[in-house]
Amino acid sequence: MLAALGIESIEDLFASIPECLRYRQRLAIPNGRSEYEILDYFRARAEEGAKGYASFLGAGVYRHFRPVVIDALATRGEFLTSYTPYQAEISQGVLTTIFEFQTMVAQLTGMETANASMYDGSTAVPEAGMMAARITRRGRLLAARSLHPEYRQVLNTYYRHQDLPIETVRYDRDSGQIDLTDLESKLSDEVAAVIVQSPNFFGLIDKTREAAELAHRYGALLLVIFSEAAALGILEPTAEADIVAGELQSFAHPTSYGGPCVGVLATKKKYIRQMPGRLVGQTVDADGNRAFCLTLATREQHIRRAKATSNICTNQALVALMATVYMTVFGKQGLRELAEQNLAKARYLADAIRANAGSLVFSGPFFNEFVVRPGLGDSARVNDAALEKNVIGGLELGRLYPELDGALLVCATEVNRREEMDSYAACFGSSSRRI
Amino acid sequence: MLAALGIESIEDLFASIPECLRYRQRLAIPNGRSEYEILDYFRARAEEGAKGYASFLGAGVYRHFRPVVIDALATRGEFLTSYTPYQAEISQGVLTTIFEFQTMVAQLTGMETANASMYDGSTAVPEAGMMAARITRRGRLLAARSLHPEYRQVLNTYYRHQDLPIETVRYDRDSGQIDLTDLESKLSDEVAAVIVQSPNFFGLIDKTREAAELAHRYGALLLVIFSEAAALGILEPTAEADIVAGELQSFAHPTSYGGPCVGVLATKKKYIRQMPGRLVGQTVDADGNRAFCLTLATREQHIRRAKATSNICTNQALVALMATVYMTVFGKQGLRELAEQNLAKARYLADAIRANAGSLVFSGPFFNEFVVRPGLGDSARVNDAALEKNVIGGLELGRLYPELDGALLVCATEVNRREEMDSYAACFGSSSRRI
Amino acid sequence: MRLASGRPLGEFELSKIRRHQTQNEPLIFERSSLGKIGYQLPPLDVPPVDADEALGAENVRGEIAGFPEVSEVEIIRHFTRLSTWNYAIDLGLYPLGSCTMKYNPRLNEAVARIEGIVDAHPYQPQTLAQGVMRIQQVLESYLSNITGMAAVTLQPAAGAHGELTGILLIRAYLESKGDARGVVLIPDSAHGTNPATAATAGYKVKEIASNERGMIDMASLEAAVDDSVAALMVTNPNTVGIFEQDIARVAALLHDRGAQLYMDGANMNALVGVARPGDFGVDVMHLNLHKTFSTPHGGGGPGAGPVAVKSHIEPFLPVPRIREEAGMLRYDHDLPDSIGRVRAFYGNFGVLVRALAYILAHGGDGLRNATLDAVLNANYIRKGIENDYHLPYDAPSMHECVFSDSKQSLYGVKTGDIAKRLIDYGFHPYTVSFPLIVHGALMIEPTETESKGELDLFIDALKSIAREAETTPELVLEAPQTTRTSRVDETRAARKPIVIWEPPADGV
Amino acid sequence: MRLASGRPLGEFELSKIRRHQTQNEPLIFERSSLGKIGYQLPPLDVPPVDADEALGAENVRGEIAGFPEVSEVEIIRHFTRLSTWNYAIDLGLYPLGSCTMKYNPRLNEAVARIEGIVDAHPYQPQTLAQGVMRIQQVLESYLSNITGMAAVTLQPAAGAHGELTGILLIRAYLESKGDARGVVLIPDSAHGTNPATAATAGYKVKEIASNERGMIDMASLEAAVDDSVAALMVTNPNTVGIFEQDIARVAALLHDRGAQLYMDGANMNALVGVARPGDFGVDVMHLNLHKTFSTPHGGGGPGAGPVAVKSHIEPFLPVPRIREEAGMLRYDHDLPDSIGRVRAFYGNFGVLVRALAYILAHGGDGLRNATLDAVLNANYIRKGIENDYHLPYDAPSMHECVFSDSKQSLYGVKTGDIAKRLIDYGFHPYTVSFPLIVHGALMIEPTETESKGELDLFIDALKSIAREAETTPELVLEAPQTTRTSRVDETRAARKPIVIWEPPADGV
Ligand SMILES: Cc1ncc(COP(=O)(O)O)c(C=O)c1O
Ligand SMILES: Cc1ncc(COP(=O)(O)O)c(C=O)c1O
Repeated sequence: MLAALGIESIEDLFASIPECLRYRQRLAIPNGRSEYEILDYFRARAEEGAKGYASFLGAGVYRHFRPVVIDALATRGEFLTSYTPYQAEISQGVLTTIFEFQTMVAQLTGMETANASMYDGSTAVPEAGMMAARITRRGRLLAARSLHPEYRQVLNTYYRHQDLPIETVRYDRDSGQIDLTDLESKLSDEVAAVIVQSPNFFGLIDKTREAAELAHRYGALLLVIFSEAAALGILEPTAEADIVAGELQSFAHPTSYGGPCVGVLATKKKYIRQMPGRLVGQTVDADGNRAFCLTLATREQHIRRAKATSNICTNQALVALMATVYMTVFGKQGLRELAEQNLAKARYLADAIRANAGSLVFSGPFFNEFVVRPGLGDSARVNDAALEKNVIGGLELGRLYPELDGALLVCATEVNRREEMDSYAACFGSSSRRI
Repeated sequence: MLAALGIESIEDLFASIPECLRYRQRLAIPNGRSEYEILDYFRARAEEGAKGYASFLGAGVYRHFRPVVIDALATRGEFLTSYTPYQAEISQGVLTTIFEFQTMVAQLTGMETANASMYDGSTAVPEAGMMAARITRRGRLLAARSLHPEYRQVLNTYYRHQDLPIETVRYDRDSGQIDLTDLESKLSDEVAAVIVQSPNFFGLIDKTREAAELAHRYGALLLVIFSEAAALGILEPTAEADIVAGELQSFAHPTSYGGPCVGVLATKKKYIRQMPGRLVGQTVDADGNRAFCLTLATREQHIRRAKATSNICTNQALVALMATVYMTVFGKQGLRELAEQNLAKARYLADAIRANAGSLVFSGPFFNEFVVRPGLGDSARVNDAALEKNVIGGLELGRLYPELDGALLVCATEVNRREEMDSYAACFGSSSRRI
Repeated sequence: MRLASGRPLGEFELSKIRRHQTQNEPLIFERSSLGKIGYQLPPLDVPPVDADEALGAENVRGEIAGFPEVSEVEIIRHFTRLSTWNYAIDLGLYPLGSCTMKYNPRLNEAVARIEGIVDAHPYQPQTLAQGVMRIQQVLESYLSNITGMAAVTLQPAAGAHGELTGILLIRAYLESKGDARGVVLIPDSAHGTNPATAATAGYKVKEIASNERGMIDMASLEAAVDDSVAALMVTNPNTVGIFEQDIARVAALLHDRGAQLYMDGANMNALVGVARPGDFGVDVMHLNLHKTFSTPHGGGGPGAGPVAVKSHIEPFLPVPRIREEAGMLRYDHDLPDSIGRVRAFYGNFGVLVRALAYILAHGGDGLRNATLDAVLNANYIRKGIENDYHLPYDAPSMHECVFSDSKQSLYGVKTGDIAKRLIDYGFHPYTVSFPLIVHGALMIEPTETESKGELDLFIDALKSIAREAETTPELVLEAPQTTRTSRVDETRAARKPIVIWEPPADGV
Repeated sequence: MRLASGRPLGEFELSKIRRHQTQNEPLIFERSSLGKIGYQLPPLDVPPVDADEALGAENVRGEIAGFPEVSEVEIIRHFTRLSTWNYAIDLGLYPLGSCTMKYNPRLNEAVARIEGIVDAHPYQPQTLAQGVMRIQQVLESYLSNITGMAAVTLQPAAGAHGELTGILLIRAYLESKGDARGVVLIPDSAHGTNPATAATAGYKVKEIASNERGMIDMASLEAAVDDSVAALMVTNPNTVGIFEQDIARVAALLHDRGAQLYMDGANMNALVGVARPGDFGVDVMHLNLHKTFSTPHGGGGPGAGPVAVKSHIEPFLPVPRIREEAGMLRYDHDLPDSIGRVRAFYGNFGVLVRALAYILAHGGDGLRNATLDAVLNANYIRKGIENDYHLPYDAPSMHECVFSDSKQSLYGVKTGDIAKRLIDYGFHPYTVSFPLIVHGALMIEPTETESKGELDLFIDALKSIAREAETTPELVLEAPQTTRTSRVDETRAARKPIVIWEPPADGV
């Protein structure tokens, strides 16, 4: 090949890089390793983790059974090693599955349209907020304090430099749901949208309908956010919502230390041209057969540049495919039974903890997560006792919610066995003895 | 569908089974379980095993690195869930890979032709023996005592009821290789074939060329058997062999408790019509394009019935595919380097054991396996000491070779780390202390 | 004008286009280029050894001529592209009669790869093999419950291997009674492995003609069973998909005359949970785990052919047997009457694991329901095309239905042509021209896997082809037209066999 | 005559045949039938709960209208069939310019699924997260070594997300200096995410025209950089595949005037091991791990877009940062100047694992060699077709080469048509009509993955198409002819968007 190019050495091809800018050392990266050494390396890292622990962590990333067919299908090279389906004629596989994904997301959320995916729930929220601002041409946002704290952090980062001030709406100290009076007091005709999560960060079904009514009264949109998709199997969608954004990790991906995930954004048909992200649409090919392709690209960065509805390009297609397979496997009946199992497990655990002197902090109805305060000893003690039994307890809320210091956000899903739950609940009692 | 068939219940379709023969109880098999419970069940069984042990067992089943791509490709549904390629037009994928398999086996064994696979090495041997009997129209077989003992057991089972008496040929007590004088003494013009394994069960490169010369002198065929395919990367094939049969597990499959494996049978072109098993041949399709199909079916049971060269039908196609991928990944250079690493590891271990008062029982050249006698204490003590260090020692030969009671067949492959070998070698010393 | 590949431009399009992309992958040997590698090995952590010294120069080979030299991505592409030239259950209906091509759950692949199972070694200490031994023990017990037999060996690697094991068992049993006898009776409808097996076991084969209902003819059987007869090998349901209603009488007759009844269990998918061969008087039988119990066919194996026997045969089973004492499992090698090993180690263990997973997933009732659905599907197809194709035997069908091409052959269209045309309709063909007692047979076994929708499409395809056979036979005779590879010339392949690749003469 | 499916026979063939089998899979919703299930759940081991009571009846939904109801085998077939309608790197050359479609080693998939890694939870105690934290720390250090930058954040989920993070970092830094400024300069050759990002970060975008050599025009830059300018976003090598030779002078100019230099690192596959942006004066940049570091593109993600910065920017990086004390790693959330989080948790962790595996497999020298091969391949293609297609800029190409369709458009053949025709030759097309500064651009990036053989076939295809454009343009204009799906009507899709499936009006 060098001969064909009439050069001596490949180095010659880099002549256009000024000598002074060339890197003359060797990278400080050890020599290449064989796949067996690399597997060993990562297995060693895995041993430094929590292998074999039971866990009651949720808080935005959930442990659920994953049908083996998901990986069997998602690892097929045709899906794994293709890219954004720019060339529809040889990308109908991906395009069709995304179209199915969009449809299922719409069916689940009760919306009329959904996009091809966002990075994750935390980034879908600010995108939805900007979308609301474009629609309403307004510049204020109200976000419930019970919105996932890390989602709120991301929201702040995104908006800090746009003139999109965000105000936080309190939650009711008893119910743990949004404080409607506080919401109303903060609403005005400058507010573009009210952002409410349900189930909220505390695991509680929130008052989205009431919030919608208030928001709409002031001409603001209601954004409904979710981080635990499993709840959608049983939770009545908020028909009044204008945009639904959230996280589908529960339906697709292992916890994988919090990523990759898959964000969704669904809305009313009338807002479709304001949506961020890729959209797959139905059309026909030259022979009149049904076909799919990327559409409404005029919203997107590669056409609209600075005026685009978002800067997103690569999204989370493969995780969206996994979610599509998951939703197909569970289907109509399965998602319902899954949700009912989560409901039952969480209630069993809550009761068991109560029986060990723990008390629920909020009175609102919860799905598979709840906030609890140990009756004796503090949350740290409880979790330390649990760790000794190879159980990872719930999330200590102190750092994220100072007012909830000493309380725990505890999650139980269908994967948590009764014995595990008994064993963790016992720690609420046991830890007391150690005071 | 019942309506279409005009029946009330599916049971009606079983009317042709006489009432008295119907099974009216429920099977004594527990109710169906979900995939998560089944995974748990087998993980529990796995915990009752030797997870995380180092091992120096070989003796016909070998531990080798397996490139990740093997399973990535072999689990593609197109390969995994198809069957024997009877319909060539939609089976070119499997047919082409088998043709490649046959070619690589021939290249490795130095033969002119090879079949699509046999069940395993142990069953390939009697098939080869019967083939030799057909070719020579003779009825005696001579098998080296250093042929894998379980292969010899299978040979006996197969021949017990055919008039194919087998005689065993001694091995030389010093070299561990076939005793040529004993061989010659047992040769006669009634002998159809001489069966020699190389590397033999003791891991020794055997005297196949000398055996061939003797066999041929008496008009008998020489059958060369191997159970450690890794040796083929460095071992000069026996050009004088008439049939080569063996086991390719080393190139394809994890030890998997001894199965599935993949047997091979290669021979001279002139014997092709006497071969057992499937054969894939090259041809063209109606458009003149190269194509492949099953061929010489007239040898096989579905055409020849009682006169077939073998009763084999289903073989080991998927494992043969894995082996094909493996051989492709390692290729010309890789198989050589692999063999050299095995050579080096085994010698290092042998020296380390010698340094701990162990002694090699045989003087012949060995590949990655050798027979050793502890200098102090017996083989059981050595292995018990090893188990305490999570090391599974070599095979105690007493049960299979009474004359070698107290000796161990020890194998080291590229997967055995130096520290593991040091740790096992130390047991030969340490165990002494415990006498 | 020259092309980069050196070919004249005119030729070009032939070289890559063939209906659609990735359809022109060469053989891996043709892809090779000097010095390319796709393998990786960790650096050697012990001193290297000089091969010539270690083994003797005469024992050390030169390079393996012609062996592949390719990169990893070329390997992935090579086999991925080839895979797309293949049909499979994962792509659609695969109604190969007698092969029971049912869905292969992906779970079973995951299960068989669990660490501690997939890396178990057959010689590891039994104290460290309790798990893998338990898997065998549980599977044996379930299979004997399903077959109604006393004991099961898991050693045989496939159905035919199971047959051989079974006939050797019968031979050993009869020998122990004083006379191994010399003849095995086999119905003319039997699968080729049956006679081939009997011969391999050193028996002479005598064929029994089926009667006009496609079943064993009691009269000719009566006549055939004398004291030279060691056993009858019967497939039930038989290869015409019909249940042998006289099976109990057949068994009685044989036993009266000191012979044994062997049952080929390849068609157990019609019986599991509904009827048990043990109750028919069967003495020995095999199962095909890759059929009835859904372990992947893998392009032609690996399979597993466990053999189930009545108690009088048990002492003769292959060594070793698993015994349990105080919760500990151990191998018993001390079996003086055993026929010995039929395979090294413990059979196709990985296949056994998958089969057990399948059984656990279904449970007893689930297995029975699968049987019901399998028989329902076969009869639904039978009903769907009975007006379009000739049904040689009208006895009720079990898990498969067998038609003949006699109607179509009037127009010169044979079962083989219909099969190829089915490919154009997107299906794998049925089994062609087996069983031999049906001239021009179409042997169709849908299994319980298929939905009504897929069955309807299949029925429609066969109806449509029946019509084509009359109106446009050439369409059928020239099929398939829609595949990468058109009709393959099998005669030519056999005439001058080319079974391995050889470098082009000019050494290029 | 009626068909089982109820359709008249005439229609039939349309329904299943479409070039070859499995090409007519309906949407999963159209496959559904009432009551079918493909899921499994273990029995509930705690008392069931009444949903209405637990949540309040008003919060409990009815059934999810239209949601799929299918069996497991139907699921496997559905997605397996769909997958066969897709092109992929595993099937062949995928020369999408600017996307770096290189081979994705299967090893990395295995690594990312190791238990203890794949099931780690972001909130598990840090004492039990040392391994996953170490993976991040090591990857950060390698990436800063590769880029020559002081620090790296792994939080951004993709390139565009990294750009946003980077611009926000610059903004925060400038603010800390007293003035965030209002304008970001972007060359007219830039990728669309650059201006979109600047706008999202609240900046006005001013375009800089490239010069006749396809590079930044120093003069117009000089003129444009005033104290309203916060930064210049430059891609280097730029989107024409050309190294910005003045990059150091550009940096100096910006710094003189209090502005920062942002580099879009999408094209780092041309530089790794050969040159480091940190040495160019770049202040902030992002990497696309799914490009340069080969994590699978997955049909459009997930990716990862780590951002590397100089030390003056480090204090502003997103929270949390990993710190090491006495061998223990911990997260530091106490960063008063941080811009905050750009994503929940720790970014697309699973992607990071794969990228680290890729780096470990190559090692420092291996990474550099990959760069050399990538550039060699691009230049080989450039050389191969330079007589057939018009080369708008003759400056040396790095990892990709960009041609224009000006020769072919004389015959009415546009870059989009040539792209579709390439499909008939078995290749995925190049990137079409980007960058915008090249009218009718063909943007070709082969990556180091491709062998000379595959490149030659590709060159031959482009040569052949160039000839077709002259002699038989209709062949090109009507392409592709060899795929299941012929040319797709994208205009129609946009005119009246149908983005979700709806049950046919008649409710069938
Ligand atoms: C009726 C019958 N008997 C025996 C066999 C042989 O079984 P196997 O292919 O597993 O050896 C088959 C397989 O096709 C069969 O259909
Ligand atoms: C030059 C350039 N910049 C930025 C991006 C955006 O990166 P991503 O798709 O990962 O968001 C791309 C991806 O196509 C690109 O080519």
